[in-house]
Amino acid sequence: MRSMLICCVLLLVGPAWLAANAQSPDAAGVPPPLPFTAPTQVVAKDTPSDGGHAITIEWAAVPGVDHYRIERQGEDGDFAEVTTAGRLETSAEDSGVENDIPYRYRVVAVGPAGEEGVSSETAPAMSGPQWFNLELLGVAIAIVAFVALVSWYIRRARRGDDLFVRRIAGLEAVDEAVGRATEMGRSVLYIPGTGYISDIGTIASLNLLSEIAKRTAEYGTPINVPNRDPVVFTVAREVVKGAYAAAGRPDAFNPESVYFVVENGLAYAAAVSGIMVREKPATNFLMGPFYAESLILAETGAMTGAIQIAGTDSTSQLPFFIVACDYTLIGEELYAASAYLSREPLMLGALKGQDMGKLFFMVLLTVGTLLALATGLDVRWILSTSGY
Amino acid sequence: MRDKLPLGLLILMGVLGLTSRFIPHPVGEGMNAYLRDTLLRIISAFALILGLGNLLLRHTHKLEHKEPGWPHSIALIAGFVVTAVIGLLGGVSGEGPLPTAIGSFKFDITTIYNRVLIPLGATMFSLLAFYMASAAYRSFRAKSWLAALLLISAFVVMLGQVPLGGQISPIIPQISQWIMEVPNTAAKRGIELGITLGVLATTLKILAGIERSWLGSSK
Amino acid sequence: MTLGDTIWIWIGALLTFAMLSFLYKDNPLYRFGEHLFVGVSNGWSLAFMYSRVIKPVMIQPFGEACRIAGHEGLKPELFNPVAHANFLVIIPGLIGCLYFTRFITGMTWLVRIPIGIFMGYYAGLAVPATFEGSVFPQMKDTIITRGYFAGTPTGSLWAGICALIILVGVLGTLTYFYFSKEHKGPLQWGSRVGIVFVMIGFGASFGFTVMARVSLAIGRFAFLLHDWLRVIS
Amino acid sequence: MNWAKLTQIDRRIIFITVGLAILIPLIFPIRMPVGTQRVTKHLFQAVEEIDPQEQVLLLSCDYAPQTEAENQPMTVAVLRHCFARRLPVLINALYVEGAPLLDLAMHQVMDEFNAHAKANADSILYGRDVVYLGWQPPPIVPILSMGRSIKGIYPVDYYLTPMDSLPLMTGVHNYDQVGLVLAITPLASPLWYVMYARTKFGVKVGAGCTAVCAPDFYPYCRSGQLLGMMAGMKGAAEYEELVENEYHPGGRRRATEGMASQSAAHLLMMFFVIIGNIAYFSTRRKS
Repeated sequence: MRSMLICCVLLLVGPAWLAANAQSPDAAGVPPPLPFTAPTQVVAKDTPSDGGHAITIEWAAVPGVDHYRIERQGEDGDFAEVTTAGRLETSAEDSGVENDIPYRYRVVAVGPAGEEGVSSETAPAMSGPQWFNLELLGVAIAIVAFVALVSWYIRRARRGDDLFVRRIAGLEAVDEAVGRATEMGRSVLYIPGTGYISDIGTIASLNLLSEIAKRTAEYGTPINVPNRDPVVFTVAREVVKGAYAAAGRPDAFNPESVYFVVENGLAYAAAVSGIMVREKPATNFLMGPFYAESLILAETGAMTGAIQIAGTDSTSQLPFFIVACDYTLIGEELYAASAYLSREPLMLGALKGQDMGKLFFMVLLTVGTLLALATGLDVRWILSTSGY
Repeated sequence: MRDKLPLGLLILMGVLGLTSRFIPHPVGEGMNAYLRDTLLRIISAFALILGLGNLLLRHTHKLEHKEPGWPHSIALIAGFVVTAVIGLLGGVSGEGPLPTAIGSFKFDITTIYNRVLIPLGATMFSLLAFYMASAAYRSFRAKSWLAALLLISAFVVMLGQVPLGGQISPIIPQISQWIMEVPNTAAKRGIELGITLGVLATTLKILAGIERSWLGSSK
Repeated sequence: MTLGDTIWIWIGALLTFAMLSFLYKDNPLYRFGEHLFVGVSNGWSLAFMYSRVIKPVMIQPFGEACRIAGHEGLKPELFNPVAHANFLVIIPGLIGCLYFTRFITGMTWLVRIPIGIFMGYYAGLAVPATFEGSVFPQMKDTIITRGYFAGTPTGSLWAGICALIILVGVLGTLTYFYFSKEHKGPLQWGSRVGIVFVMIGFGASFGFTVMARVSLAIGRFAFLLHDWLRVIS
Repeated sequence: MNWAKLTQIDRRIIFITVGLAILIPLIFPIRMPVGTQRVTKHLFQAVEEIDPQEQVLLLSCDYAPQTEAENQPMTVAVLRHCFARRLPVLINALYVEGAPLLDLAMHQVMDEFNAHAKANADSILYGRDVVYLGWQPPPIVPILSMGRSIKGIYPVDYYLTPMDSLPLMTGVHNYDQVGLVLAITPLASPLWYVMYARTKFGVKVGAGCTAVCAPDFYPYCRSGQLLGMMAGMKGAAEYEELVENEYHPGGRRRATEGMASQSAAHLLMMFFVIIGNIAYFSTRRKS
């Protein structure tokens, strides 16, 4: 019995000893590979928030590792490499799996000299598709909150609550500008932007047009509305007609005063410049989205000595309006102005909702920074989404 | 009906588009891929017809009634017809049956594009450089301290943008770069956040069916 | 250079001058060039759209489906919307054709159907994308952490100060565009800071726009000198 | 001096001075060092970091002839950079009116490289080193759908060649094989890629844009959503110089050529603003 045991030990150890001795001359000077720590806490699970066909494998970092090899057990029971991960990574994804089939994994830590530490195999994991992307929960909450905010204020505005909007510099001048045109016996020129009906700037501009047309109707001052877009033109005509009716002067509305010019931007600018030079309107309103040709309009208007009140949400054109016009509504001020003058619940409510959004932004930025600087706590994870 | 059917479709498509990002499930992905790649692609291709039809109708109308400037409408219609015929029959890369060259003189659609469209389009926009100069001289005024600040910032950036600025002093391009990367970034970020909220509010109003100006009526 | 090339370069040069003549004054030559541009560009778009979209995406799959149906009868796969050859591609085509109703009196309202489908899907896509791709990351980047000042490869005192200036600028700009309160007291100061940033930012845009416009003129002059006169090489 | 009279000067005289300021430096060029902005350097670096064995660069353009002078030199410079590195390139057009410009740029740079190529391996071959995917509308469709399958949305290339017959396309399926999307634009297409493709598919995005939209992109460069940017003709000139200094591909550098004219024209603009304002303030004081 004992001799059998000795035989066994010799049989097992002998070749190993021989082998080790046989290797040693070749590996002279190089230490033999050390047994390498195997990765622990290896877990395989369905990749969350995806369309299926992927399993995520996670493990605890192994010190001194060169890279990791992730192996999946095949049908024959053997493990084969599916992917690798760098030394700083502690997770990997196998995106070549079938849904609803259990797979086992193991992670092999590979050292700088090729030494390996093999983890124990994981519990089986199955992949499957999900119906909701949890990584975007924050985005979903933000959308719902914003919708709630805007609809709440629209409801309040419709109920007739007094929603305060601060005064806007350029708007104070509207009455004065229309009055001046009346005194001088000249017309008012209103350019509703060079954009399309789907632009928010155009919608805001048409709201403003309605208010300004009411004033020209009251004062009996002629108004001139050249259009670049045929669809905007048809709506603008309705708007001015409606404004004259609302001011109690439907008879004073001249359908010829709202007209279509030409679609090409430069040609439009040339034609309207011609109108400015010939008719010398006392006041020019340039409201709405504008493109490159805005410069020509603003310059010609400035040369004719008209009071110019401009407003646009096209940020690249704003600098030229600011230096060439008397008053400029900057970006959002254009939206605010149309809500301010029209008191239209839809616009007012939306404006209020946006304001609350901005307030929230300001609070988040301030509090987030203070917290981060004071406590070292990084609060930016709240704003993390999948891509960033 | 005339408002409700399009509005209903808009809301349905809006909900599909809005939820598409949140649903990773292949069923949702597949449906959205179909909506995008087939439905939207074909519809958007036809959208060109709307603009084209408007344009051609107006210019044929102008021609018929000999409205002022009607000879130019001939140039427009002729340009359109010739290019479209060569493109449709000769093929965009010469694959069609119509021959597109006489000896060394090629008149395939790409040549027409390169030799006619590029000079016209590029020159049309280059005119703006000249108007910019005239506006700089005649109407860019520091009417307020804010406008003055704008012009000073503009001067620094303009000098920093051209090699001359670096020749005057190497610090000018650095200041200009700092203006772009710090104050400009702050201002643009603030404006963008505000405008984004405005756009989102309008988009949501459109999707909720309470903003209907897109239907093309004033109310 | 062949004779054909020479002819075309002369045409290009003449068209360039026709457009430049607008600087002297608005004239028939410019008007001609402008109309020609609109005509040719629409002709090009139509031809290209037909050969690269309508034909391969709609007509060919439909034709293929007809061919298969002719040979093998109506099979259910021919009604599978994602198959290459299928009859259902005709539906988006028909919806697209509704754009034509714009020109048919009494049926103009039908044009709203494709517009509604198109706008709805786009508007829907844009909402989460704007939050996820613009609002969230832009906000995230504005919040300052200690890492800005030191501790990271990009952190330094100067980087921290710049980040602080950006934060102040963003807060000020948002205050300026806050309409729900009269701008008095701290709000007034906030909005003043904001408008200073806004003006510096617009100054930057102004300077860049000058470069953009000049670039286009340089491009045209370089064409005349390089391709037409061959003065510069 | 009668300032009031000075402001009434015929604008055509101003036009002529601008014309001369641009023309003279073009005819008698003075080379001045362009300098490099950080954003341009970052973009160059981002292109350098793509491994040609693993990934390709997607050059996505949506400019038309109107801004050809600003955008086309960018496309050419980036193509030179990629070809010099043997980095495979996919090109697509997001706007129908600009599609042939990309064909033009691609053939120009291919010819430049093939003019001094000695063997097949040195040459730039269509289908192996570069593929022009073509144009499919509307822009959002290719931007989103390329994340699923590039061949799905571009079954044939610009020249109607089936994708399957192009060797480059055998290894390129979707954004996973795209190391960087470089969007060249007079509008906002880099932001579309940032909002729709980077979020969902994680693909990296860089920009080449006209100077008009560049100031609006700086916040996105800072947040790292755009890896880098060529801002206007100056940015294009910087990139041209970076590529030339690193790889010496030669060829005409249109943006660099224009920088002397830019200097003169900018100086003139500033001069005009100053004179105009002096006149404005002196006449205002009198009245």
